[in-house]
Amino acid sequence: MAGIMIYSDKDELSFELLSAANLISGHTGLPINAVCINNSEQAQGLAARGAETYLINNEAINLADSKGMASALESAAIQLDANIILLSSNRRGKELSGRLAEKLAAGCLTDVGSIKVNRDKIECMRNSLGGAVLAAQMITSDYKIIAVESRVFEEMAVGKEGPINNLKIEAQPAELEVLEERAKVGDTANIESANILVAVGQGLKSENDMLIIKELAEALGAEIACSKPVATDKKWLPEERIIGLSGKKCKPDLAVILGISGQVQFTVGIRDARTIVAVNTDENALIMQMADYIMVADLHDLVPEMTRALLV
Amino acid sequence: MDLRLSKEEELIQKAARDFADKMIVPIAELIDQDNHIPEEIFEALGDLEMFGIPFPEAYGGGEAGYLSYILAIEELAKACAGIAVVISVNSVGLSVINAFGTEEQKKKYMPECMTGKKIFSFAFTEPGTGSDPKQLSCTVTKAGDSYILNGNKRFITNAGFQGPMVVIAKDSETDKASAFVIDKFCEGYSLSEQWNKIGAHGGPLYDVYFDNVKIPEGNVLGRSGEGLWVLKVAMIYGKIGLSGLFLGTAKAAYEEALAYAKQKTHRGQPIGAKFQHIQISIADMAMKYNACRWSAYNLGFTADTVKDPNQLLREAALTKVFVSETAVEICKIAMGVHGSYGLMKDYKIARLWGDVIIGPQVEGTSPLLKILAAGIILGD
Amino acid sequence: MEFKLSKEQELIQKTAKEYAEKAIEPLVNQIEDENRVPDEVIEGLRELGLLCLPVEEKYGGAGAGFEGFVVGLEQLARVSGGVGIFVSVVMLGTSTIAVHGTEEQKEKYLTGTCKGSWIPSVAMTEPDGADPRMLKTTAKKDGDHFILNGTKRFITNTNFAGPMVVFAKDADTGRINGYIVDKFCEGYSISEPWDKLGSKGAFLSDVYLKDVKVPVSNMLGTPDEGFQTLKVTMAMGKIGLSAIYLGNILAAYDEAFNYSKDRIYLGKPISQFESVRNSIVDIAMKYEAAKLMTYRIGYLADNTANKAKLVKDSAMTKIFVTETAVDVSRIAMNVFGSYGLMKDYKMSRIYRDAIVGPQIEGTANLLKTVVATDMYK
Amino acid sequence: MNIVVAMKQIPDLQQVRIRNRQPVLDGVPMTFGSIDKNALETALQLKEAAGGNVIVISAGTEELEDTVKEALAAGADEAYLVLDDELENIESSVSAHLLAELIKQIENIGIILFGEGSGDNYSGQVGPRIAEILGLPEVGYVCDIELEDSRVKVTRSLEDCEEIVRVNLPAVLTIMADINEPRIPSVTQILKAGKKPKQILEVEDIGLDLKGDKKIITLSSLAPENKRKQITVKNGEELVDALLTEGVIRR
Repeated sequence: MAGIMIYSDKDELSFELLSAANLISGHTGLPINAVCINNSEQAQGLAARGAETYLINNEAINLADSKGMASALESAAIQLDANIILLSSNRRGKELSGRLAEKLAAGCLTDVGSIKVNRDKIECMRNSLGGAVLAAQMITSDYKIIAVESRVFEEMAVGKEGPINNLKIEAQPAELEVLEERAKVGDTANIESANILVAVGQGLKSENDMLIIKELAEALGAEIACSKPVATDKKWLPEERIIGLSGKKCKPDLAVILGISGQVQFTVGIRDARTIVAVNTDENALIMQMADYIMVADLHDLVPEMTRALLV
Repeated sequence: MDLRLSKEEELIQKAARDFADKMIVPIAELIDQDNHIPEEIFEALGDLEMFGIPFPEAYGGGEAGYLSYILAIEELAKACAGIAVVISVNSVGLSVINAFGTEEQKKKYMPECMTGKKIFSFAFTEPGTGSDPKQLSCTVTKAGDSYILNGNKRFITNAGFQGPMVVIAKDSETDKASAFVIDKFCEGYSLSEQWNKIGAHGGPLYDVYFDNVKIPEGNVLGRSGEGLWVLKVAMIYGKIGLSGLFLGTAKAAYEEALAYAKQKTHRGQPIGAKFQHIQISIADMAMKYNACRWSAYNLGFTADTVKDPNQLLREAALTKVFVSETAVEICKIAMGVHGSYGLMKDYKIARLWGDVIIGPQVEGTSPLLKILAAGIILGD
Repeated sequence: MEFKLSKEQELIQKTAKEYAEKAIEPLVNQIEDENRVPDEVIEGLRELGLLCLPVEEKYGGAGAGFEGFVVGLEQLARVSGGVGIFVSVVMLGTSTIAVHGTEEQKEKYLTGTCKGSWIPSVAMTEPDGADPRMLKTTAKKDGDHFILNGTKRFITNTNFAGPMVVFAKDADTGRINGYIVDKFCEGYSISEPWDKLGSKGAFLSDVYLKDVKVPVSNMLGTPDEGFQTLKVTMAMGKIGLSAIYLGNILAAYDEAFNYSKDRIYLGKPISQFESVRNSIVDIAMKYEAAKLMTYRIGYLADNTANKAKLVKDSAMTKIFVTETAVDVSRIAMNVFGSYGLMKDYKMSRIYRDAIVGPQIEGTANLLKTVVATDMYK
Repeated sequence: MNIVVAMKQIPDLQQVRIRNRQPVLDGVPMTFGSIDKNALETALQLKEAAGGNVIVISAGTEELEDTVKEALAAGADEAYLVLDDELENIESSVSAHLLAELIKQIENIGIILFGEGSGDNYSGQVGPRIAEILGLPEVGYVCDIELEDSRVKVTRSLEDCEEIVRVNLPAVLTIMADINEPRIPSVTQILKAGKKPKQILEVEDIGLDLKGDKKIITLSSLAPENKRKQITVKNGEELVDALLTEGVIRR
C-alpha cells in the first residue's frame, strides 16, 4: 500500500498541493492521485496540470459536514491505495484533517509551512509554542496526513494532460444542513496575497491616525494589516487584517511594520517576508531584531515623511 | 515562608488588573478632570465583589482576607487612586461594623455596602480638633430612646454617596466618646461644598454638618462610651487600605518612568539606554517598589493571622508610613526621569504626582503615626 | 503567600542568637583587635552547623537552604560584623563549588569545610578593579595542569587553610573560569592584612599567585560555563552581605532602643521625648523593610534553579539593605548623642561597620546600572 | 443539558523567552490558552440562556489541578481531569483519546466546545478527532450560536464567506476568538473555585499507553534563525531610497 492523495475544497489550493505531491513523488516515486468532490471544474484544472484525477460526483456528500467528508476521503484513500494524504490547511482543510486522521489512526500535522523530503522521510516544519519555535516533525504512523498552508508551494503549472476518472463513493447521512451561505460583510482584503504590507500596532495613538497610514499604503501600493489588539481590542481594523498566530501568515515582498513591539504571536505571521522594515520608538523592541531596515522613530512623525518621499 | 501567591490570590489580583485595564484606564484621565467616578464603575466593581474582599461571606463578602484585599487595591489604585480611596474608606466602615456591630446592624449595613450601590463613610476628624480624640466637639444627647447628634465633621470621604456613616461623637452627659451608625442624607444631615483636593480625584471630600440628627438607640456601634476602640480599629483598617493604595501609585509611577525611559530618545537613542543616571533612577525605583511591596503584602498577611490589635496597629502604622513616604520618593524619581514633560498634564506622571503626596498626609500624618507606633514599640 | 518562618528556621534563628550572645559577644573586642575569628568560635559554629548552613547534608552541611542561612547569619552579624563576613565568605566559597563543582570537587572541598578544618575563600577582585572583563590573572594550560599567575586584592579568609576559588583568564582562549586553588600551596603568598575601617574580624589581604600549579580537574565547571560561575558567585556574595547588614541594622535598633530607655535626661528617660521616639520608629520601620527584602532573597535563592539568575534581585536587595543600614546607623547615632562616639559604646562599632556595606561587592551606583541593564533586556 | 468545554494547560506564552534559539520554560507559569477562555465564555453564555451545567475537561500535569481554578472561578460548575506528570507535550491523538474518555463519563451532553486551536500548537485537531471518536457531528470556526430545541444553529466563519449551519445535538463545536470577550471572575467565584466538584482520572484508569503509541516524532525544535540585514536608517527619505535601490518598491 503506498501512494499520495491530495484534496482541497479550493481549486487554487489543490493546484498548490499538486506541487507538494510532486515534490514527494519525485523523491519516493509514489503515484499521485488528485481527488475532487462535486467539482468538475477543479477536476479539469487538476487534469490540465497533469494529475491522475478522481472526481467524486455524489450530491449527498455535504462539503460542510466534516463527518461525511472524512468518511468519503477515507474510502477514497482505501480505494486508491494512498497512505500519504495532503490537504490544504485552510479552515475546512484543518477540520477535515483531524477527523480523517482519527478515522485512519493516522498522525497528522496541520499548518505545515514547508516540506523537506529526506530519502523517503517527509519532514514537515510547523510553528509551535505559540510561534516561538519552529519544529521539524515527521509522521511515523502508516497513514500520514499533512495539511499544508497556502502559498507554501506555487500552483502547479498547466502541462501534460492527465486523465479524469470517476470514483464512486457512498455518502453518509449528514447530521447537519447548510441553511445559508453569505459573503463576509465589509472588508474583503486578502492580506495574504498582497506583495506589500503596512502593518500597524499599538504604537498607533488614535483611530484618526489611520488616515496617515492609508496615505502611506496608497503611496506604496500596499494593503494595511495589523497586530491582534488593533482589531480585537481597539476595533480600528477588521479581524481579517490580523497578522499572527491566530491571524494570517503573510509572506509579502515588503512588510513595513509600524509601532509593533514584536511578540512572537505577531512575528510568526510575518517573519517570512522578504524584506522587513521596522519603525519603533523603542530601539530594543523585539521587532528590531528581525528587520532589514530599522528606524527608531515615532510612527506619527515618520509616516507622513515617508509618504512625501514616495510621492516626490 | 512561602512568597508565591496562591492560585486564588493570583486570580483576584488578575481580576482587579483586568478590570482596571479594561474599564478604568481608558477613563482615568476623565475621572481626574471631573473629580467624578461614573456609577457604572461602582456597580461593575460591586459585581466583581471588589468592595467586600476581606469580609465574611455571611454578609455578602468574599472572605478572601486582607492580603487579597491589598493585591486588589494595588491594581485598582495603579489605574486610578480615587477609586481605591472610595473602596478603602468603604472598607473602614465595613471593618468596624464587622468588628463591633450587632447581628442586626451587620445584616442591615454590610451587604448593601458591598454592591457598589451604597458606600460607607467614617466621620471622626473635626474642624477644631484635627484628629485628636480627646477634643471631640460633636455631641449626642439622650432623648428618650434616641440620641440627638449635633456638630461638624471635616474632610469626610464618601460623604456625598448614599449609604451609612459611622460617626464618633461625645455623650454630653458622660463626656465619653461613642460610635454611631447613621444614614447619610437623613434629616439634619448636610454637606459643605467639595474640598478641592490636590489629587486622588473621584473620591471627593466634604465637611458634614449634623443639625439635630436623630439616632435610634439601636444604632450605637459597640458599647456606649467605647467610641475610641472603634476609632482604633478604623485606624488599623484604614492604614491597610492606604498601604495597598499607595503601593499601586508607586507602581504606576515606576512603570510610567520605565516606559518613558524606553520611549523618549535623545539624539536617536532612548534615554534609558544612553544615560547612566536614568538607569540608576530606574533601579532605585524598582528597589524601593520591591521594599514597599513586601511590606504591604506582609501587612496583609499579618492582618489575616495576627489577633493582637496593638501589634496590628503598630504594623499598620509603620507600613503605611513606609509605603506612603517611599511612594513619594519613587514618584519624585519618576518625575526626574520625565524632565519637563512630567509637568504637563498630558503625561500620567503629572496626575500621579498629585495623588502620591496625599499618602503621608492622611489618616494620620507620618510624624503623628510615628508617635503612635513609638508608644507601642517602647511599651509605655 | 505566607510570611512565616518555618519551625526549623525559627530554631536556627534561636540557636544563632544564643550562640552569638554567649560565645561571640565576650570576644568581640578581641576579634576586632586581632582581626581574626578565634579558632574556638570557628569550631563552635561548625559544631552547631552555623558555619555551613546552606551546604547539603550529604557533605556535612546543615541543609538549611538560603532562607535558613540569612536568618542565621543575621543573628551572628548582629553581634559581630566580622564573624558575619567570615561566615558569609565560607558560604560564598562552598556555594560556588556546590553549584558548578563536580561530585569529586564537592566531596573533597565541601566535606573538608563542613567536617574538616578548611575555610574557603573566593578571589575575583584585582588591583585594577572588579570588572571581570579586565581580569589580569591568567591560567595557562600546561599538560594536565593550569599555571596561575597574578595578584588578587581584598580577599577574605586568606589566612586559613582550605580551597580558594580563583577567577582567572585562560591565557590561550581569553575565557574566564574559576579554579580551585589550595591556599598555602607552592607559589601562594599573602600581603599584610588590610586595616579596614569597620566590619573587622575577618582577615583581609591581597593574594599573590606565582606559577601556582592547579590540576586540570580543579577547574570549576566546563570552560564555557565560567561566566555563569562568576554570576553565581556575585549573586551569592550579595545574599550574604544583605544578611550581614540586616544584622547590623538589628544591632543598631537594639542599641538605640535600650539606650533610649536607660538614658535619663531632665529626670526622665529620653524615650519620652518625641524626637527620640520618632527615631526609634524610623529604625523599626526600616528594619522591617530590610528584613522582608533579605528573607525574600533567601526564599528566592531556594526556589530558583539557576542561581545565576539571582544577580538582579540579589543586587537590589544588597543595595537596599546596606544603604538602609547606613541610614539606620545615622539615626541610632543621633539617639546616643556624644556617647555614640565613644568606643565604650557598642554603637560606635556598629556605625563603623555600617559604612562598609555599600562600598563592597560592587558600590551601590555600579550595581544599580547592573540592575537597570537587566531590566531593559 | 450539560455543556462540555475542553481546555488545554499551556505555559504563559507572554513569559517564554528564547535563549540560544531554545525556549526557556523554566519558571514560566501555566495557564489556559486564550481561545479556550473564549470557548468557556461561550459555554457560560449558553448556560445562562438555557440552563444546564458547564463542565470543563482537561488533561495535563499535576499543576492542572491548580490551573483549572481559572476555569472554575470564571463560572464552570465542575471539572473532569486526567492528571499525570507524563502528560506534557502530548500528541493531539493522545489528547483526543484522553478527553474522549472523560467525555464518556459525563451524561446528558448537549454541546462540546473547543477553541479553534490551542494557544501553543494551534493545530486544531483535537476537536474534530474527538467528534470522530464519539461519532458526533462537528462544526468548526463558529462565530455565532443560537440554541434551538434539540439542535443548534451556528455560523461558521470561513476564509471568504460565512456559512449558517443547523446541526443535531450532541455536537462538537470549535469557536473563534472573536465570538465573545471572556468575563472577569468575581472574588467569591475565585474562592469557591477550589471547592467545586472535580473528577480526577489517572492515565492507568483509561488504559492508554502514552509512550507506545507515538505517531509523530519531533526532529528539532528551534527558534527560527534571523538573518536580516539590520541596517539602521535615520529618516523617511533615506528609508525610501534604500527600498527603491533594493527594488522592493517603485515610485
